[in-house]
Amino acid sequence: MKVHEYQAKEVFKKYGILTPMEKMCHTVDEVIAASKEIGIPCVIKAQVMVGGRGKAGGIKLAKSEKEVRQHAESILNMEIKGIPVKKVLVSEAIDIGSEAYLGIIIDRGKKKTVVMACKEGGVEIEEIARQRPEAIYKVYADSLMGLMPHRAREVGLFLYEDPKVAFECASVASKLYKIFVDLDSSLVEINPLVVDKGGRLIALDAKLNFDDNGLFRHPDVEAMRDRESEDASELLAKEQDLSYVRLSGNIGCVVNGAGLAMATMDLVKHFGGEPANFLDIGGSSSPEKVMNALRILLKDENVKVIFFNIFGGITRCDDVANGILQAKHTLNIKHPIVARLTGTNEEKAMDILKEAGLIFAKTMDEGAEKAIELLK
Amino acid sequence: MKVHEYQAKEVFKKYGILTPMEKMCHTVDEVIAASKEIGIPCVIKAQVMVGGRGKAGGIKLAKSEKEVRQHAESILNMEIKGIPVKKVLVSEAIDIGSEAYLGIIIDRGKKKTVVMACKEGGVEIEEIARQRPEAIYKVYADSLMGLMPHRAREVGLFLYEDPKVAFECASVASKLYKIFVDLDSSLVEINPLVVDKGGRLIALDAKLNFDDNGLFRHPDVEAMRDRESEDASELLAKEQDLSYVRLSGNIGCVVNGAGLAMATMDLVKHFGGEPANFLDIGGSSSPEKVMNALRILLKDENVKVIFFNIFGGITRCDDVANGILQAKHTLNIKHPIVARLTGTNEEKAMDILKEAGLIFAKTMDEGAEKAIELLK
Amino acid sequence: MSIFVGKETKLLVQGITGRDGSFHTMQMLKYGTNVVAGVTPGRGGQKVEGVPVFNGVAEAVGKTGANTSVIFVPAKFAVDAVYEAADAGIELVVCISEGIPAIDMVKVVAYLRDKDCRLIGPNSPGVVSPGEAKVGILPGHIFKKGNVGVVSRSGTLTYEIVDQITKSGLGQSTCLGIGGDPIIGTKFIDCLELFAEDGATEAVVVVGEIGGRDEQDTAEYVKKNFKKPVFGFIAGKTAPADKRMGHAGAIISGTAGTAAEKIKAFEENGIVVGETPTEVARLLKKHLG
Amino acid sequence: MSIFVGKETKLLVQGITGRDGSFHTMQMLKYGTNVVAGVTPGRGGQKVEGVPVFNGVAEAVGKTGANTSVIFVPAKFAVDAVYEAADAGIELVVCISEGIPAIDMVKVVAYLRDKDCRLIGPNSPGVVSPGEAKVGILPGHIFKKGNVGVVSRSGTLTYEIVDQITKSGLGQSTCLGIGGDPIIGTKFIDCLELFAEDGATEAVVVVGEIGGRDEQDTAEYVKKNFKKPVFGFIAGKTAPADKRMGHAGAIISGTAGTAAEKIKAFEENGIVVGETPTEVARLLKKHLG
Repeated sequence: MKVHEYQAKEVFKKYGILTPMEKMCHTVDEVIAASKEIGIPCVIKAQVMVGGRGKAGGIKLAKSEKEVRQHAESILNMEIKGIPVKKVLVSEAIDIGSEAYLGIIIDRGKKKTVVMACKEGGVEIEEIARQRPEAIYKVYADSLMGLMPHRAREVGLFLYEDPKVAFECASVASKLYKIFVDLDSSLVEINPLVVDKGGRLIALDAKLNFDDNGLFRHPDVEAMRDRESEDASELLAKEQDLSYVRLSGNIGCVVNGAGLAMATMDLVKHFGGEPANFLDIGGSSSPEKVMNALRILLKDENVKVIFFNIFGGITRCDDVANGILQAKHTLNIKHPIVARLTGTNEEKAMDILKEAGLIFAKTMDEGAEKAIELLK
Repeated sequence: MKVHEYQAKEVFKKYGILTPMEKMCHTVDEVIAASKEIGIPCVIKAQVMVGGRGKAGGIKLAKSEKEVRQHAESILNMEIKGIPVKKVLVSEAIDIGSEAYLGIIIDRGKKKTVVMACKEGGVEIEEIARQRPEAIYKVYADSLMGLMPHRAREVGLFLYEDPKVAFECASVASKLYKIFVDLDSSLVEINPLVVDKGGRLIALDAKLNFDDNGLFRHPDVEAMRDRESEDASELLAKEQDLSYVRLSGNIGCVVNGAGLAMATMDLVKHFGGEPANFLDIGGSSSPEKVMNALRILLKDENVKVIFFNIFGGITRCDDVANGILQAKHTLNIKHPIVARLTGTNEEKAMDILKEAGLIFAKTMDEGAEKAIELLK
Repeated sequence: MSIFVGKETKLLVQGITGRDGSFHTMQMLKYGTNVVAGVTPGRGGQKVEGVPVFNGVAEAVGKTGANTSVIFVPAKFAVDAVYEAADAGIELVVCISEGIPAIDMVKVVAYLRDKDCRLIGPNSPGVVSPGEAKVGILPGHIFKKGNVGVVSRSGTLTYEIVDQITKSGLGQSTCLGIGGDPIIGTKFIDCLELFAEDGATEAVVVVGEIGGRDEQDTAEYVKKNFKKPVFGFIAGKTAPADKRMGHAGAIISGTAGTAAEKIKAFEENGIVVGETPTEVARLLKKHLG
Repeated sequence: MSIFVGKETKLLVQGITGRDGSFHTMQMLKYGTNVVAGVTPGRGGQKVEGVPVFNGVAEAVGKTGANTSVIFVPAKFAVDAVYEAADAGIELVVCISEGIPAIDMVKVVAYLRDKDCRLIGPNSPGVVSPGEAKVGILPGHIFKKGNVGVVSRSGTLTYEIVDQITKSGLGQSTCLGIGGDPIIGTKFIDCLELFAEDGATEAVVVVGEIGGRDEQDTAEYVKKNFKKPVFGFIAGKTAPADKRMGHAGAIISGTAGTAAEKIKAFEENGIVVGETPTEVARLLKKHLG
């Protein structure tokens, strides 16, 4: 789960990391009021959870009240990568001395939490990682002890020569690490971390992503979710313990297991079709879950055919069959359904579905091909 | 540092451990009022920080208002092991089903924190430890991970057969462990831990000692200190970074280092004298520290001779000499002083003290013998 | 012969009294697995499918000699279950539970480093050595004793591929799912090291997916160290960039971790990649006859 | 010959710019100790008594090859200093700092278990191998090269006894204070194991005090395993029960840990106990000539 810059900064502030004076606004009038409070010049920043806001014109410096209004109007009417801007952050204009990058993620390979620091801030860190990986300094936290003070100092001393700033930076790194661990974060990032002309260390931007598996223990994090910015169907799916991602094709896929779901999409494509979605109904299923899955799938009007690919292990094919049957009646589904159900209780499933007017397939190849065939 | 039962229970409550309904009182009237609130029968418990309160008559069950008054009067006028009772705890009378012992300390040998459980509660655990060590079940916490849930369950399942009570006990053990670590405790103990007739697990008594080295990070713990219950001189010494324990003899000893201070007392005794105190002026000393030490020492009117035994390492003998000189003038000390100063800057010290009318000794044997001699 | 589990496996089921735990205990017993004990704190003394239940792993190990455990407890308690198993001297822990926070796994992995305990998973479907033992939730009927080792980051996709292999007439030495989470106890390379030593394994199938760079590392390892033929499959060719596909293992960060990259790494290092699960089986069959 | 420190010691002083750190750096240099580096974060680039100061231990080790460190930083930061030294590959850490909370030491000891790093202290006065190296705050002038090993829980009491030994005409191989805190890195037995192997050591003096049961354990160890003569002294015969005597090592819990018990344990296991420091030296002299 992701949150907006302004939300990430609220968390940062709570942990004692310095951020610019700021106010989140929804309307042009609010922006003007905020600019008076914060002072002009100020920066107006679109709050959307996609990269490249700056390039898209979503971040503007306003040097006069007139410019405040102009920028507020333009940004609040903007779409960035297809996402309409509904909130902006009015931010104190900081007199920047230097910019750096500071972030924390889990390194899958080393199986440890890693603090990444780079003397170049405000640029895309992924680009640097690809082109000049040596420019990124990595410090690993001890998995049981945390980010030890000497490790945090190492980060600070890498970024800054002035010991005072270096130790302030060490303290910021320790606070970031605490946020990371306390909140089950999957990414926490300050880019750029700036030293202003007065020598203060300020988080000019903030990024905070969360590990979905950790959300159950953080209702306060869950409460930050911006439901407007997420796809309604994907969100609904998540709430029903399903995993759904909408794509642009016309063959709706219902599969158990993420790997098999991806392989199913790949197979549809392989045989010349276009998958309409990724939909994983998960491990242990019930007829209700199948019903819910179909409800979500059918919101997509592009879907012309439904392809069930179920390999029963912990999932029982009869549960899925009962779900299909119920859904077909309750939701009055007219779409042709190709069903490939194999594994646990597959015979029972066949018995249940015998009279339902489905197209059966013995293998996933056959299922994909039949689904594509039906579109012709 | 130790705190009273009622203070320990306040901490327990904060951590979610069930304690009886209780009220701390200073006067008989307060006790009577409290007994009405809590209900009669109730238990009146002397709040003194020494063992054996029960045997000394400091814990009484009151079955009527008359008895409440009687017991309150008697306990509030009582001395236990020489300590006057100034506070009593009025406690709900619990209908006891079973009694057990639960405590946490650091095991020096294993260098780990250990949870100790015993099915016999309300008795002296030290006695059991000596006589039937096998009756005490020990579970070690992982030093980096803490008291893991399965270890806490082990404690619960040892004490109780009923899984519900056992898991409740596991939860109590985990909370105790959290108290121990959070507050830099040196001992946390529930004795007895009782199951009442309703199956609830209640801490009937509570003991909580703290590691003095950890107090600097726990102002809230320091605030619990009952200054009245501690020896004024010992407390004053502590505040001045000295370590003082009053004994019953007449030779006042001023020494640097705890081991040498004990060895000095032992030596005085060995040669037939009686040490008046243990007094360690610590590692790095200053003339002020020596002044302070003498001020404390001289509050003891039994002191007839003062014996300085200083082995200078980090302590500089000239600092000590200057302190002696200043004190002799400022405090107008008439007591004979035997000075044995050796080590760092010992010549300077001799120069300083040449005219001061002290008795010098080259070795601690000689010093002790001279001090004893002076009493004759 | 086999790796991880076999005739010598004495299995303990953690969370045996739960819905999944009891169901799969029955399934594993049916398969012939030597299930010696179960653990559910507070249920000590009961039996599930004839298997004695204990309050703690240490007690269960002491009384039954269990050497392997499989974990069916909810994510919230699964990490503690791993610690308990490791502390009790269990040599192999297969964690089926899914949804464990990554930061918890970081600690688990660090804690296990000092213990003589291997973890498979979490979010693993389990391990099967056909004809010897089945530990986990993989459907037993799709397996056949044979000489192909299968290791996968997925669950059901593994079944699919195993099923195809079996239908092609071949069989498996050992098959396991290592779990698709970011932090897992056992990786592809760990498995390949064991398959290399396993006399019964003549070829290995590696089933990867988008996200991370485990497949790339594995490819390099295979080229340098692995003498037996390796076949590969990568799921997620049609997954859009920067979209989460069901579990944490399936995130694409920038271009790193795409299916195309992984397939390229496989092919450049001598791993034969099948376009579809069916093709994987066909290529294998062609090679092993 | 010696144990712990000697001619091969390349010493790093943590907290070198502090009052105690700089004073004792001078003292150690005077004694002839090979002090190669100091560390005070933020003071990198400075010099103290000619010794280069670095911002971190890893950097200092990299540039100077330091293998031993002595810690003079305040209690609040001392534990972090130990971790930093251990992480940087320092083999021996002598922690002079006193006042470290016991629960912190429990963690330190656990953390060091996996590292190739021995800790002496905290609250140790240091280690001296006369004529070779002095690490810590012990006053150098009282020592003389010789064949007596001295290990003690105290600071100044150690000086007293060493002084007596030297004045009796004998000398020391290595002398150290292990610290009087409840949790310490190196115990009596650890030292005896090394003294046993040290060719230069012909007898050992163990200076104990009330509290704990380390002396009792040591006595049993000596009887079973230690071939060289051992002399002992116990401080605290006049300490009242249940009273704290200056530091945490000196608490009597019930009767366990009294001086009487410890003396009895020593005597029953063949350790010759001196009544006073002077007597210890006299007994030693009599034995070694």
